Amino acid sequence: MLKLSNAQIAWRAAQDIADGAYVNLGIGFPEMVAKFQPPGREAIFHTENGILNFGESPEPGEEDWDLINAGKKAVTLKPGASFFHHADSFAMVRGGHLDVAILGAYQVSESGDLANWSTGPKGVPAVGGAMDLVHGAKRVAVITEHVTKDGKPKLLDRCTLPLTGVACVTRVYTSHAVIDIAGRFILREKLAGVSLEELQNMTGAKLHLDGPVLDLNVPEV
Amino acid sequence: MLKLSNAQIAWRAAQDIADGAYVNLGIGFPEMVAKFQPPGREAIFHTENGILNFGESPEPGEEDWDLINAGKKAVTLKPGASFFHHADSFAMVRGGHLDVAILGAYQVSESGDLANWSTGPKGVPAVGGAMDLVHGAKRVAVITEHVTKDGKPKLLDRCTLPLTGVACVTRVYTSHAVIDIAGRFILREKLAGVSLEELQNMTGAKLHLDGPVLDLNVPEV
Amino acid sequence: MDKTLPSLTEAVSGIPDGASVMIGGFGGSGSPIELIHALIDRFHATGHPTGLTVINNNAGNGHVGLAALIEAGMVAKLICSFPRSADPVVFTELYLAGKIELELVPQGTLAERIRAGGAGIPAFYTPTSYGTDLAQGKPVEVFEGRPYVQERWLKADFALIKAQVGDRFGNLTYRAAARNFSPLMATAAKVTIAQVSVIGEIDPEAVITPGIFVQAVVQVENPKQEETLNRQKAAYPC
Amino acid sequence: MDKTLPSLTEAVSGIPDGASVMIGGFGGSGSPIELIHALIDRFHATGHPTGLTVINNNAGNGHVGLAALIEAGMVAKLICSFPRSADPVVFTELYLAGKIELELVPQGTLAERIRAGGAGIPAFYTPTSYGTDLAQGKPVEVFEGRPYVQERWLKADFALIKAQVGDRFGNLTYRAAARNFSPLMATAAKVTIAQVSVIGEIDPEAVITPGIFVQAVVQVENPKQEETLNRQKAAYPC
Repeated sequence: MLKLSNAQIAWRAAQDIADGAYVNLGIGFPEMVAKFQPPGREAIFHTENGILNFGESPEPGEEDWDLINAGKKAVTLKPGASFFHHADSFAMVRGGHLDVAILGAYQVSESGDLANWSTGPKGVPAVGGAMDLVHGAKRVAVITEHVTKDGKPKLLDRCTLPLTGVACVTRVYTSHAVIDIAGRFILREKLAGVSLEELQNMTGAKLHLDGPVLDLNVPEV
Repeated sequence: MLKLSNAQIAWRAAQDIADGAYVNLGIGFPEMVAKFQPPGREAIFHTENGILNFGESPEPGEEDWDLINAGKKAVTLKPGASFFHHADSFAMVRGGHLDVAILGAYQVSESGDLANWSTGPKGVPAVGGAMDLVHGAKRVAVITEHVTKDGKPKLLDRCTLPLTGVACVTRVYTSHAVIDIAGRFILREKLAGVSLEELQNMTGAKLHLDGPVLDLNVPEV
Repeated sequence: MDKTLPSLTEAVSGIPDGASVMIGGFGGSGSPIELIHALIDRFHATGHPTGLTVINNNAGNGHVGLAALIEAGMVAKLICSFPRSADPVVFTELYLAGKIELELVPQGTLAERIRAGGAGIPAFYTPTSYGTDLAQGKPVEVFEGRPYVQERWLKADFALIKAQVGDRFGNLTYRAAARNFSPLMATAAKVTIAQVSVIGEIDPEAVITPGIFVQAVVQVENPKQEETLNRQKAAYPC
Repeated sequence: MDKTLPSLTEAVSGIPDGASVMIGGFGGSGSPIELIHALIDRFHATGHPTGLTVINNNAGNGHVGLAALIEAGMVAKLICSFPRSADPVVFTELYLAGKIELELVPQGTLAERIRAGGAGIPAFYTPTSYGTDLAQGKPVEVFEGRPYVQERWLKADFALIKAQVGDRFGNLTYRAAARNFSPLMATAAKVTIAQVSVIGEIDPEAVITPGIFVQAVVQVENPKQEETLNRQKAAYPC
C-alpha cells in the first residue's frame, strides 16, 4: 500500500519548523528532519549533551569524539554555537526554551500521551532525555509509521505501553497523514491515494475532522 | 573596662582559619579578618557576588567597579581566582562547600540562633546573603562586642530580635572571650583581666565550663 | 538569525505598564544603566511604562539607573534581598509611606528562585530562612532529619541585562563580577534584552549565556558604570 | 595550595568498598578512562574497591572504562538514564540475572538531582516523568494548575571526571561536549578527582569548575578516548 518513506515523513515535519526555531530532534529517525530544512530557513539544533547550533556529521576520519550529539554521532559546529553542562542543557529543555521537539513513538494516544521508551518489562529499560523533552519544548511532535510492522495501530485511544509523558504530543506526522491532537485526533492531511475509511481502519481511535483535510504532498527525497 | 578592639577580635578569629580554607566574611567588621591570616597560611575568600580568591582593595584610583565584593568595595584578584554567577555562588554556600563563614551579630543565643539582619519592624528590612550563609558553611562563627553600646548582653538564652538562622553558630569571638556553642555557651578563653563572674554578668545566659579556660591573648594590631 | 537591534529606544519599546522586569547587576557591577535610562526616557515621553515589578538584588544607589527608575515613580513593587541604602532615600520614603511594595528574599534564595524559573522547576527546598520571619506561611518539610523551606520559582516578562560581548545569535559573555544575576535572569524572562559593549564572535567554549535565552542584543560601546556615576554625583538624565 | 597529585594510583587510592562514585562523561565524550582503569588496576592488585554504586548517564560501551569496571564485577548498583548498549552485554546479563541493581532516572532529572546535591537543595519539583512508571511512589504536587513530581538530591562520596586544563587550585576547563555531567558531579561529591590533559593557568573568566569543588587534580597528558578505543576494539588493560 502507498505510504511515505521515513525520509518523506521527516521532510514533511521539517516544513513546519520556522526560521530561527530552537529544535531538539530525538535519537535515530527524528535526526533525519535536520536534512530537510526548507531553503531560506535555518533552525538552531540543541542536543541534550550540551551543544547549541551543531551541524552535520564531519567527513569519515574527521570525527572529534568529544563533539557528539545525544545519539553519540560525531557532529560539527555552526557559527554561533555554544557548549554548556547538562543542568544548563536541561534548563533549556524543562524551562520551555525549545520551540519544538520531534520524537519517535511506539504509541500515541488521542489525549496526547506518548509511549516511546519501553516495550515492556523485558530487557534493560533505558529512558534518556525523552521524558524531559516531552514536558519542556513548546511544541512536541511525533514522526512515525502509521501502524506497527505487523499492521497494528500506533495511534490509539489509550497507550498500552509504559508512558513517556501525559498529554504532551500536539501533532503526529505519519507515513499516511498529519494529525493534530487536542484531546482527540484531528485529521489535517492525508495521502490522496488513501481514503478516509482506509485511514480510519489503520487508526486505533476516531479521526475527527475540523476544517478541510489537505492532500499530504511530499516530493521524492 | 579592658576589652579587645575590633581589629583584635578579628585577629583572634583569623587564628582559627586553616591553611587552604574556603572562607566567606560578612560585610563590614568581619571583612577585617582577612588582614590577619597567620604567616604561612592562605585562605581562599569567597564573595556572594561571584568571585573566589579575591584579594585586598586596590590603590585608590585603581578601582575596577566590576570587581567588587559583597560589601560593594573594590577588590583585586589573586592567582587561581574565578568568576561565576549568583546561582553557582550560592551553590557553594548552600551546598556546604565553604569551610567557614564569619559574621557579625546583634544577638546570639545559647542554642546557636543568630540575629543579625533586623533590629525590628522599623525602617527598611534588608537581609542580603546572611540567611544563606548561616545554613551553608561547615562552620559558622560570629565576631562581636560582648555587649551592646548601652551595656546590654548580646549573648542570650534566647534572641529577642528577628532571627537570621536557627542553631547555626558554633563559636563566638567577642571583645572579652571565645565561647563555643553546643546547646549551651561553653567558655574557652577569656581576657585574663576579667573575672569569670564579671564575664557572666555581661552574658545573658549561663557560661558553662568544659575543660580549662585559657587566657585570651591577642597582640596589639 | 540576527537578534541585534539598532537602538536602546527600540530595545525597550515593548515593555508595557505592569510588566515584571528583572534587572541585572549587584550594586553597580553589571547594572544596565543605558537600558534603564532608555526606559525612563520612554516614560517621560509617553507616560509608560508604570506600575512595574522590578527584580534586582538592591534598590539602586544614587540618582541613576534603578534608583532613578524608582525616583521616576515607575516601580510599584520591588523583589530584592538588600534594599537598604544611605542614598537615595527615595525607596525608603516610598516604602515607609506604603507607596511601594517590597518582597524581601534572601540573596541565595533569590538567585535560586530565578534559576528555577528559567529551568522549569516550580518549587524547591532550601535550608535558608528556616525558623525566621521570611519563612512565614511557606511549607516546611524535613529531609534526612533537617527542616527545609519550600520556595517557588520566579519568572518575569522582561530581563534587562548588561554583558560584555554579544553576537547576532544572542550568545553573551560578561566582565568580571558584573556577571552576578544576569545569566540567571536571562533564562527566567520571556524577553531578555542585553546591552553589550562589543558585538562580535564568541568562542563556543567561552559563551556564558547561550543565545537561546536572549531575544535582543543592543550595542552600548562605552557603557556607564553606576558606581563611577555616583562618585561623580551624576543624576538621570546623564 | 596545591591540589595536584603525582599519579593516578594515588588519586584513586582512597576509594573504599561500597563507595558511591559519580563518573563524568556522556557515552565516550568526557569519560575519564585513565582514572577508571587505575581503579580497576587497584581492584586487581588488592581486591578493592568492590560493591560500588556508580552514577553515570550510561552503562559503558565496549570493554574499556565504565564497561570494564562493570565487567570486573566492582559495581553493585548503577544510577543512570540510558544503560542500553549493543556491546557489551555484560550489564544486560548482570541486570537480567539480578546481580546488579539499576536505578533508572530521566536524563534531565539525573542532571538536576546531581546539581541539587551540589547546591544544598534536598528536593525539587519537575514535570518530567509525571504519570509514568518512573514517578511511582514519588510525591506529586500541583503548582499553577500543573502536576509536578518531587525528586531528591543525589550526592556521592567521589567523582571521577575528565577535564582539559586544571590548575593547582583545582579550577578546571573542559573540551567541547566532554563537559556534560562533569561540572555538576564535581559539586555533588565529597571528593572530586579530575584528570586533566594540561596543568596550567586559567583565565578567571574561563573557569568552568571553580576549584572549591575539586579536591585532586592529576595530569594525563594524552588521554584515551573511549569511542576511539572501541573502534580499535581495545579492551582493558590498554
